[in-house]
Amino acid sequence: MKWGVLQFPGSCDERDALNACQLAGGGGPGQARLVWHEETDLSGLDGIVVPGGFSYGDYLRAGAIARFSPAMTAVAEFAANGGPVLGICNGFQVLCESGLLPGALLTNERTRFICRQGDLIVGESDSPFLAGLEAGSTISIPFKHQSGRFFAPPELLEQIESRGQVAFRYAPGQNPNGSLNDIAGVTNEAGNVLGLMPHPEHAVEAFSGSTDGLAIFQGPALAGAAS
Amino acid sequence: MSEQSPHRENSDVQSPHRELGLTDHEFELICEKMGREPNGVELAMFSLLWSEHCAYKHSRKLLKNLPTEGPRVVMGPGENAGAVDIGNGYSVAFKVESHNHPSAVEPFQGAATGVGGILRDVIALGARPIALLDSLRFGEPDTERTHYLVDGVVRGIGHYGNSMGIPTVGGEIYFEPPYEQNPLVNAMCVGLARTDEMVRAAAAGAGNKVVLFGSLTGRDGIGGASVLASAELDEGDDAKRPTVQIGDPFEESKLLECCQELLAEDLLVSLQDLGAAGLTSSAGEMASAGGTGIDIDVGLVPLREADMEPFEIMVSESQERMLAVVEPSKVDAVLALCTKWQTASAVIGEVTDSGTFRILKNGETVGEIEVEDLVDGCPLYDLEPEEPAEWTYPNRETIAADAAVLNIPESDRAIAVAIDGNGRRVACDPFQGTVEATLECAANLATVGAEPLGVTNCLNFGNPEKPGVAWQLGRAVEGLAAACRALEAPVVGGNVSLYNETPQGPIYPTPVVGMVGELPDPTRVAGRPWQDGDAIALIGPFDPSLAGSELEKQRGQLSKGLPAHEIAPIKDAISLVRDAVRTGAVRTATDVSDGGVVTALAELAISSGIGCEAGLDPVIARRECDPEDALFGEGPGGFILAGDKAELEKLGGQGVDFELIGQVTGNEVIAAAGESRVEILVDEARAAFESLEERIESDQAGLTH
Amino acid sequence: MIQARILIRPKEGILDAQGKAVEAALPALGFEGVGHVRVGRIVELEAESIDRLEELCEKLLANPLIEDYEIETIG
Amino acid sequence: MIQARILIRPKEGILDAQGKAVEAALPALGFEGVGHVRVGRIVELEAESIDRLEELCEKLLANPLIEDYEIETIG
Ligand SMILES: Nc1ncnc2c1ncn2[C@@H]1O[C@H](COP(=O)(O)OP(=O)(O)O)[C@@H](O)[C@H]1O
Ligand SMILES: [Mg+2]
Repeated sequence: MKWGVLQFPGSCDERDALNACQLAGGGGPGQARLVWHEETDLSGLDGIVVPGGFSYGDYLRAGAIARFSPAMTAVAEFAANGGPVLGICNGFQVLCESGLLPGALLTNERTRFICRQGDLIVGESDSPFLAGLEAGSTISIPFKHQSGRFFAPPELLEQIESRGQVAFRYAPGQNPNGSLNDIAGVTNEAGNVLGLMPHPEHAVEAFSGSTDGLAIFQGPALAGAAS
Repeated sequence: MSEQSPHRENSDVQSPHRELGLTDHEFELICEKMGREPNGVELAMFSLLWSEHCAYKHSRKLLKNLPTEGPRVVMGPGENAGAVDIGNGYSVAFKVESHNHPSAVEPFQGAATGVGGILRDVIALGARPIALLDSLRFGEPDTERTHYLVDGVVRGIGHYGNSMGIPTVGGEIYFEPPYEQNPLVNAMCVGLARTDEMVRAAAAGAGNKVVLFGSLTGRDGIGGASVLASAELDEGDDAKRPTVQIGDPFEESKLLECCQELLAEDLLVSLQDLGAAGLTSSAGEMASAGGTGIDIDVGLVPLREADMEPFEIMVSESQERMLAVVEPSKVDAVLALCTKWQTASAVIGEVTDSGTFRILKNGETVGEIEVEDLVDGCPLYDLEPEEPAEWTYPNRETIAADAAVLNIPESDRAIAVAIDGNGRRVACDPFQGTVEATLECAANLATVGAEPLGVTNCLNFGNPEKPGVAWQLGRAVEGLAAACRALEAPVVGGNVSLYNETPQGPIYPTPVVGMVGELPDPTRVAGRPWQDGDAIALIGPFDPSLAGSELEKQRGQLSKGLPAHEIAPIKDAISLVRDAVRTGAVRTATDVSDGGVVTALAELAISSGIGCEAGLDPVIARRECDPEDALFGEGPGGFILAGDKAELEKLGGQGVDFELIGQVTGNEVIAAAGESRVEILVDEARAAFESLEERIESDQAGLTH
Repeated sequence: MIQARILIRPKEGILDAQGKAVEAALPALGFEGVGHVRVGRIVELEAESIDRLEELCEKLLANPLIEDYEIETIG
Repeated sequence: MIQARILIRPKEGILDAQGKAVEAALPALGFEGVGHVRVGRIVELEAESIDRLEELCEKLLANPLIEDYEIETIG
């Protein structure tokens, strides 16, 4: 499985995402490459990561400018064709802004940047990214953001819930930002696009204290093998 | 904003050079060197490069005494940052820098641009920043001003670092009255570079092009030099001359990636960030370091505001800019990469062999100075030190941290970083206090199994023209030199911030020492919490005394002088602890610092949730000290270790003082010494510790960005 | 050339974290009798024509899911 | 009760990082002919009187060193 990791001006977690993709594939640099935001040719790639960071400085609104990049047009097409797309933190914001995922991310309830390790409960979504995770189980990965409060108007929220699009919830009592229904990550209806605020790519090596994030990157290959 | 003296001599008399902070003598010297009077552009340039901040007039002579060489040093003082080799083709670059005055004026932007500035110094070497540390000093925690400053500074540091994806991994913060009006904001950046891609700042090769890239140049930080503004600008136009710079981490993030790519493709001869005094200092210093001349055409500088005058362009301190020397054949490739990274760029001049710094405007010369006169011509002043007979500082709170560990898979090892400096102890005894700060850094590194590779420092002092401050500064540098020599840890860079005074008096003399070390195995760091039943040992030539201690401060009776200690046995203790941590013989290790043994025990208890019972009578017997000294006394050279008793006992009898003092147990911290006994519930200790956060919480909403 | 001023506000009913933060800070600063604080963005720009401003707002300046906008033009 | 609208903008000459980034992004989004973009904040609130609004701006809402503010009241 070959991954492409998008790089916008202002991205900053793309290297860790690259590393996570490579580890998920068993190591080796051939398994992932950076995709410059002006690129439009995603051929040869089997999965896309829209990484964290501060694309365009998060100016105006997090993700608002990056979603107009040529690469995002290509990603939309890639997603429409069923390709797995993972948005992490700023990447989640970009995917919401571009309409690939439902909802929006607002400034944390307490307006402050948060940064700590926390627990997520895996949802019931039918998504390739969850292929290696059991619904209801807990994973521990870093929370690190200032605009991570998931919001959707009531009807949309109801839809997201009823269609099983909630991929991750903050563990009880750990909602760090005021997200509705403790939502930490959602998928599109088809399940092939996943966005989440916390950072699985920072939890893939024993040194960092948790390797729980790796399963998310391993999911699509597992799902592919199973189908 | 540069950190020039806020207190200028003879500023009452109207005269441009005086208003710009040059003394009459300095102005005469300039005229003599030039053989004429400088014009406005030249005067502006001289005034900044001959300022304390750029010329190190009062500290350069002292700094010559620091040990700067060692087998692992890749870059030392004189470069944008220091760097040490960590093997496998990689080096670690690091530096600490102050942004005290700007943070006092506008805490959020002051601190943010301070972080931006230190990041650029590391980026300029070709390194990718991987961590930030900070060392902060404020007034007492309960005042409105402290709340305002802490809120702004902490958000400012976080904003800039977070937006670049660079974690703040450590630091220290003290609350003491002398910093009430003049807070200290020192930031340290650690970066990783491929040694063969690193680049120096020296210009070279007549005919090579000078490329400016990054943010547009605006009227930021022109401050003092605005006295040179042309007559058309009257009072009402003050708003056109902003002095507060705004940090733009987005721009810096692009700059970082751009620099990394430029160097990876080997497109640059040299690279330099623009800091204080903007183009003037960066271009001047590049030419000086390379022994070349340089031509800069201000007409070619990409501007944020159209109608800027040449002097404004030359001294603007707009943030997020870099200057590179590029071979002519590579210019197009450089500009193309800048465009790729959406950052403004332009060829603005050329390296020459004239030895002259020439300023042109659209081809016409508007200023001409010998590089040497500008960069090295400033008179260096001898200090007139005098030990004050009596000194007074208003007198209180500290929290401190051990070293942070960063894994470096690229070089197959890990590094550790620490930053320390206790101004109160330096005030008591500048030499001994600075020795202690340096030893504490090394001790912190030892607790994670790391060995020092190099040192950086920031010397925050008052007005060096005052004999008492001069004496403090001189003694502190001697202490730094002595400790670094003994530790065989070269000083590879640093920064000096003087004139930290307000009408209420000077700050505590505050040398802040930053240290980088290496360790073989990041999983063996003795940072784990202690466990029920562990034995506790006190190790090292720790000879506790209340002089300059936290307890003494609480009692408001700060003494003069600290007990002297030999460095060699302390170094032995540090080595023994480091080796014990590396072999995994101890579970938990911390050095004894602020608040003495009781505080060290309480901190370990808080972090693990388990109490302890300790008896300090062996300490009293060995040191012949009072119970209170044993409990709360401070001094260098002490470590608290915890772990398996048999393993700990092996550390005895190795030439380093060693006592078993107790064990881990229960939910109380109990320490007995002679007739004295301290008992506190772990939960109570934690509540007390955490209450600090509430005490410094701002009443403000933290709205502005 | 026209000058436009675009006001962007959090939609009614959405928790405005910044507005709340301001409200919470008011009593400590001694400001009684101030309430209903909402914080938004203002974007000022020059455009050749007004025609595409709405599109600009919908697409970039505001997120219609969470924000309302209002365009004022001068000149 | 009065309704106040406070417009807060970066001072003339002070770097407006947001405005600059938005302006730079516009051409790529197909918006030509738009320029001089400046981004600020708008704070709307209800107050019992107009008396202390200026003080409120100085102390909390704006940063007078780097921002200008303008108070408009309705009612
Ligand atoms: N206290 C110090 N100890 C060692 N080196 C120092 C000290 N202060 C300044 N230096 C060195 O002097 C040079 C100039 O410092 P500075 O003006 O802060 O550089 P820059 O303009 O790049 O920020 C640097 O190489 C710095 O490392
Ligand atoms: Mg520099």
